[in-house]
Amino acid sequence: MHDLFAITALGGSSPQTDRVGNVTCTESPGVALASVAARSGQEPKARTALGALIGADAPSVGRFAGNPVMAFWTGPDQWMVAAPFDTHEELAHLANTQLGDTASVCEQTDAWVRFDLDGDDVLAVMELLCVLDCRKMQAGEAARTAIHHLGCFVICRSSGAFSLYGPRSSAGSLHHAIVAAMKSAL
Amino acid sequence: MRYSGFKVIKEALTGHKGWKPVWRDPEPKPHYDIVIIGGGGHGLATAHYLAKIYGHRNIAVIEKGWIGGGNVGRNTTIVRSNYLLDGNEPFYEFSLKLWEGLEQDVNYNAMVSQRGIINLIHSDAQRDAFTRRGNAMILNGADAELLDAEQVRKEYPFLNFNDARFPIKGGLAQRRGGTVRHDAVAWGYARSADGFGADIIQNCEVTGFRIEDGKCLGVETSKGFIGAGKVGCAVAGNSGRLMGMAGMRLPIESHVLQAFVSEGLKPVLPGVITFGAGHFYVSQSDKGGLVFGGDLDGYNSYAQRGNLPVVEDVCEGGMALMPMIGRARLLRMWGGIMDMSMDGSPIIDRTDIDGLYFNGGWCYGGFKATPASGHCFAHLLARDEPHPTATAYRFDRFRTGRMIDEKGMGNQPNLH
Amino acid sequence: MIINHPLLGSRDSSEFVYLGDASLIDRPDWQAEHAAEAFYDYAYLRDNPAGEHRELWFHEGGDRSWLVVTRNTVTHEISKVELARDVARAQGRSK
Amino acid sequence: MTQINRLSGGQIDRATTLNFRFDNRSYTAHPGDTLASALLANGVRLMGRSFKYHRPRGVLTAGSEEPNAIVELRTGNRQEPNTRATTTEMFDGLEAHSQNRWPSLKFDALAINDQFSKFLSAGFYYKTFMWPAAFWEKLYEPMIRRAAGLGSLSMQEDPDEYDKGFRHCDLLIIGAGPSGLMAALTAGRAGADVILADEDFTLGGRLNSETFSLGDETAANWAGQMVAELSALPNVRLMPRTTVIGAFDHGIYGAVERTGDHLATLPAGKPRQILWRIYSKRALLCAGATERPIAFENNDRPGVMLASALRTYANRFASSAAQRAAIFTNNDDGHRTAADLHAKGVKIVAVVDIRPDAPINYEYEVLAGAQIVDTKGRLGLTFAEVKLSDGSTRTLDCGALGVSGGWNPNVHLTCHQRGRPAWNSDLAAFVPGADLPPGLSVAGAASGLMSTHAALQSGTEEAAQVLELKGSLPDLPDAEDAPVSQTPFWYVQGCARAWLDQQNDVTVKDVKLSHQEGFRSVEHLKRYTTLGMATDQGKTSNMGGLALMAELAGKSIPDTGTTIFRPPYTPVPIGTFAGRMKGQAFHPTRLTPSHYWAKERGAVFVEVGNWLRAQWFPLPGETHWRESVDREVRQTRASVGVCDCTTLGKIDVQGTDAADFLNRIYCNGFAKLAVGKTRYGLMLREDGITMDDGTAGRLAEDHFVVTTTTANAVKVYQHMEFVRQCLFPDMDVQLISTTEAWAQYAVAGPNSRKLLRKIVDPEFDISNEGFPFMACGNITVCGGLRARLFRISFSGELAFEIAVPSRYGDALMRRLMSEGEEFDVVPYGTEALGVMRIEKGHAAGNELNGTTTALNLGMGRMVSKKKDSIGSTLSEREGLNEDDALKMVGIKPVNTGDQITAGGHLMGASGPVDAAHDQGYVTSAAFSPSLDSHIGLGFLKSGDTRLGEKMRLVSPLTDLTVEVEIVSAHFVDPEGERLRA
Repeated sequence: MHDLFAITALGGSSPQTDRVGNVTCTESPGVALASVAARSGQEPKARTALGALIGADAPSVGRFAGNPVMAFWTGPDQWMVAAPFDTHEELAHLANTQLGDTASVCEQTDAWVRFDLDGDDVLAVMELLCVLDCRKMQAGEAARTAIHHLGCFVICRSSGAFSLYGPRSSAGSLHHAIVAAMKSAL
Repeated sequence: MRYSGFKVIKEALTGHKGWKPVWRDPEPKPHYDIVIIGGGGHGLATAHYLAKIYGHRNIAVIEKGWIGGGNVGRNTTIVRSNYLLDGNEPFYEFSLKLWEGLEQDVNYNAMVSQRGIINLIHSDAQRDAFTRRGNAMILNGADAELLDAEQVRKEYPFLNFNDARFPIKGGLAQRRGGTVRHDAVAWGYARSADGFGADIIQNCEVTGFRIEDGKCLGVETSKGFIGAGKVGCAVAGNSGRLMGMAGMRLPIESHVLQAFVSEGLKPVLPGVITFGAGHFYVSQSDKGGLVFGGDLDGYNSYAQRGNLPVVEDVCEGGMALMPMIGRARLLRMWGGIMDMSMDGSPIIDRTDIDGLYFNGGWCYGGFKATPASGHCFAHLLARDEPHPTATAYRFDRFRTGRMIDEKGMGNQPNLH
Repeated sequence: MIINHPLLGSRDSSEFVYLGDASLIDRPDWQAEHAAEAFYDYAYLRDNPAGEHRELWFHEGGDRSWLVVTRNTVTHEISKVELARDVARAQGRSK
Repeated sequence: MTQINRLSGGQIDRATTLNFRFDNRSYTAHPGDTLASALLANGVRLMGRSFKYHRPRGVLTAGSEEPNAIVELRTGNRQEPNTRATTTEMFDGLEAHSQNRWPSLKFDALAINDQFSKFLSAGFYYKTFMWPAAFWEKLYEPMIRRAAGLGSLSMQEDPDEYDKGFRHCDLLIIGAGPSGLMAALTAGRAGADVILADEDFTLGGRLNSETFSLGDETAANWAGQMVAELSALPNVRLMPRTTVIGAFDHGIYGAVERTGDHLATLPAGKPRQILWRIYSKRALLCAGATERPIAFENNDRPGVMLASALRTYANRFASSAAQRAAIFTNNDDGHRTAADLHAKGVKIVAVVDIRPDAPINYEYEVLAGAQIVDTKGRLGLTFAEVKLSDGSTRTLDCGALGVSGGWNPNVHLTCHQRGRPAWNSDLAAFVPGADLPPGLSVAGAASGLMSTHAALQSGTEEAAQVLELKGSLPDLPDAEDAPVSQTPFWYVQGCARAWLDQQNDVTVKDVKLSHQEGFRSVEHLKRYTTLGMATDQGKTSNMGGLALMAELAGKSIPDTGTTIFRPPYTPVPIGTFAGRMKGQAFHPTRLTPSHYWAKERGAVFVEVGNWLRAQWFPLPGETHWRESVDREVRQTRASVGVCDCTTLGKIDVQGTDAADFLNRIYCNGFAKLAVGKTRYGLMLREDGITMDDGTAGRLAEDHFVVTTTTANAVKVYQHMEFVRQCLFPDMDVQLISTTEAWAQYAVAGPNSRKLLRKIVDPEFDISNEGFPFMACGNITVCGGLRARLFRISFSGELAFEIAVPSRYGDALMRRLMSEGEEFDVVPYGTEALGVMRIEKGHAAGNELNGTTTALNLGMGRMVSKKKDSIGSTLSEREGLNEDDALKMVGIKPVNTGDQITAGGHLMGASGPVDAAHDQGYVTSAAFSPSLDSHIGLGFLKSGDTRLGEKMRLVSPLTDLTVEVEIVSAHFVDPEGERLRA
């Protein structure tokens, strides 16, 4: 086991939590990520193999599925696979093994920072952050959009619960935008 | 009629009865030596110089709407000659010199105001690039001055020196740059050309060219056929549309550029300021409005209007640069059609069709070029050879690989 | 503007990056007889129509698809949106 | 001061008294007041000065169309110029000042302009100030600039926050008057997702200003009940204080919500305003109509107002401009004002109606067939002179004069996409034309339906139609349904100084002069006279000017046309459009994985695009950045240095066609690159100019990692996706950016291998034989952490780049530092990085400036002619391959100690110094500690054949001329022995 200590995207040794009104924003470093892109001509096989990996049908456009290993759709025949970091730090390796030559797999764990937004009034915060019609988003939907000039994935876990994946190097800027929106809206 | 302070006083005392129309409103003649399509700044300037410098009298400017209704009437009024490349700098410096004598040349006060322009520097690489440019300007006989951050702060203390995301590290100033009252440029040239006998024909739309055996004989218009020894096209954003009638495809795309003006304010900005780390430039008009703009919307458009993302982008730049304008109100936004060329530089050239000449591809730099563009186009039309300051503005430069690409963006017009 | 993405539905144009005329798909054959002239035409000359225009947009802030959008340059009305990859294949482009 | 002109009733809360100040005098008001209504109630009619003649100005309207009553609101860094008193909601402690006057509002020195008005005719400045030429800029223009402008900015940073947001709806209803409320009710009850926005702080529109009934309720009460019902519907969102400012493409509307302007102070974290982008499937414009004035001699005095505004002030705000009022009208609506004022106890001196058949009234005098021909009163109206139907004149003693010239539908938003309004001759007004923005419909007075009943009905019907509702619609209350027909009457004959545009001082005679001089197109009229260019954009003035021009030109009004309606509907603070993107939040900040560590080390940071990178790491005692940088370079070249190079773009390229793909992307060959090897690649644009450079490492047969320069990472990725999807759609290749996933550090210097040996797990051979120059591979470090190792060198030294998952980057950097102590390891920043790459002659951003070719860079032979790659064909054009083409060279001063300036130009050793003799330029320069000399890189015509030549480096901009020698660009270790060691 290696002996290098990890820091969170916000630079702390433990994740940061902010609360305004009834909405909480939690930095969530405990997720491993890997991208999966089907090889040309292998798309059906890749979908099947991905389904096996996440224990559900490979998600269609704009959806996510699976637990504890889940995947969300990111593009035509492309997905992001996510799983708990503690148990799946080598997720890319696992995915690569399972998908074989049906897909190209690339580790993405530390390309992203994840913030979980929870609370009754979360929609009031989301409408200050992104152009998606979050009021209409249902549990199981995933979309990519821009938040304060940053390309982000927005995952709707349930009607009052969203996860935002943003570029890790800009975690501080994204966090600042989220908290400012919380203070403004709540 | 000569304009002067004396004349204004005399007219005031006699009830302003003596003022005549600034230009006549003639019907087209059947034939002219030279017909210029486009009653904008460039077309009207071409007529003025054709008459005044090259002695042509039997000429006409035809305009589909009202003169000065295109980009000369909707730009941000900045004049400067701070260019880098050999193909450009002598031309724009020639233009700036013509601006300096414009009022006396046309006897019309277009309010040429050499209040100075500064391009701000935010990184070492930018300073290197501006140094090269400033040197090129001086080597071409223009003026340039490199300022450090402290000098910029002294002149523009209200810029963001506190918590700027991209701190100001200096600036390249051109003191002779400035602004000109844009509408008055069109009117002044129109009045002068008209005075020499040129016909300015408004509400006359070109519907086609009459081309026989590879020679252009004149133009079909909404007021009938008008014959011409030579036809010069100076229609900016409509270049593609017009030259398409002659069967030509151009190295040009038409894009929308938005511009903005605030409510009138007491003077706050001494000169023209260009942000180097965002899409924003600004000056203050003599009436007090902050006149500002930024980047193209980015998509091909003939709509003369844009959309919110760019409005926001420009205002973000403004607030990042000078957060004191936060409470000034944006009064009006509008758009113009920019004839964006493939290397960001213009074309003043003959076409493959005998007797048909082209002036366009000005991108969003057409206003400052107005006098030199008119002068050089007049030269080309009169002498059939390019003016010495405009020899590089040829169609064939793209075929031969001699692009004049100030920004180094290549063949993608919306990046220039 | 709103671009009706063939997979994702209505998306704000600010998520996209614009390139230009969709004729940029028609890259000439480098070994053709007049390749130099063909590339000059391809890279530099444009129809630049006032009206319907087929053009390339990249969904940078979305699924990273290149799209061919048919849009009127006078009214900005969008009449058709296709995946550029499908268009390219339909035009015979392959490897 | 007491509220001497406060009337009874109204929608103000008398239980609460608010204090406010205007021009340093204290007054009182009540919640529900605007600044204008409160000033009127306090007997203040004079509120401003006009733009050109500095004429006294009072309030003209009761809404956002106000041209006259504009003030500087608030103080200090919140001072807000040109604020309409008519829409400024009263709060306790409000402070406002009049503007454009000196020394005071009552005694304004520049009012002298009014005496010289005949010399200051429209456009006079175009005809004079030309002699002597130098005087324009020295004397005339500064004078004009000082006099121009209205309010002033504080010159201080705006302290308030602004937000932006996004809302979606099925139906956006713009305006909450009778038609908007009914539309919202209809759509809301049907379950549609509705947004109802109105610029006012009280919804209801004109209903709040009227005394008539809707059903059994007063108009205002009915509106209140509707608002209550709508508030209870979960699918209806009410947005008061929200102006829809523009109709943009595809159903997107801009709207500005004033969330904080009615508060004395903003709560922490709350925005002053929010810019909403509203994405509507359909929209319904219910913006009502604006009353228009009639022009007559001296019609601009404080106290002369629109009749409907007088009525609004009386009914809604319980205030009046004076106790004695007259009305001047050409229509029945003016009489309604008279009746309402009369009922409130205001003395109606007379109703002057131009129509011979004006309705008769027994409570006050109606002068039928009469016209107002002049007014008196220096700072406010005292008398109005009437010309009676028999030709005699009479003087009316009044402090208020309500003027009604009919109503103009508020068509603005219908024209925001270049549509033109249509002329309706019954109304003598423009109504929405046929070419509306797609998805927009119009109801109520905005569509030309002027009666209350018609407004209610059209609101319901339009909502039902756009939503395709079937079944029963809400019942309409009984409401007035008076037929409206307007006989146009624009100005009183024989007047000269009759104001059309009251703010910009454009009078009837100015329009006549404009016509006389040939400025007859409406656009010329506007630009020549400035008609309609003031802060109100001519909402009350354009129509009059246009009608006059039509008459002068002998054309109809519709043939004369209108100027173009442009967003925003009312002016919007620039700060609102910027939102949070200012200061440090202007752009996102990207931090490198070693950022926190570098900060602890006291690094100086520099912005590189959105990245913050360590520029150098000063040590105690170092007083100049050069000391730090020189040390970092020396120590790296002597032993080992570490630099965070995470910012370089990294693109993961996989697929069975990955190698072929790279062969197309790069001008040099990649097909034969062995697994476990890295190669330098040069990427061209299709036009043959260099786009970017970097390396590609082959991790497996079907797997590469491509690096790009920091600046071009995004552009290169887009380009690669374009090539993949649009040009070669059947290639089996997949791309994804991994820039952020890996913390990547350059470890450079003769001891770099020794240092890495302590980090890299022992099973991996990193010896020169086991891991030679340009090798790459997956490894593990520190006991099993997955990592990547590349043996590449930017510095010219023996060097590696090592990458670990970003979260471990901080720890890896600390480990490298601690393990490197024995080698005297040094962290180095971007400056030292730059110095070393210049010493080595590597091109970077300054050389890859978008105009340079492979040939210019000395890499012309890399462009393979044996394969198709992007840019290869056009790179062969003659102009890019001339005999004397620029070539990259090194530049050294002849006299040691002389400085090389980047941006300097290269001239021959003798001869003239000018553009004609320019032979090249310096792109990059640095002090080289290795050579103990300044050095530079640059481009020189035929440079490769001129090594050893002496030239002059000139930089007139920085007043510098240096004798230089042209040398090879590879200053350090030209043979490349070190990096292969």
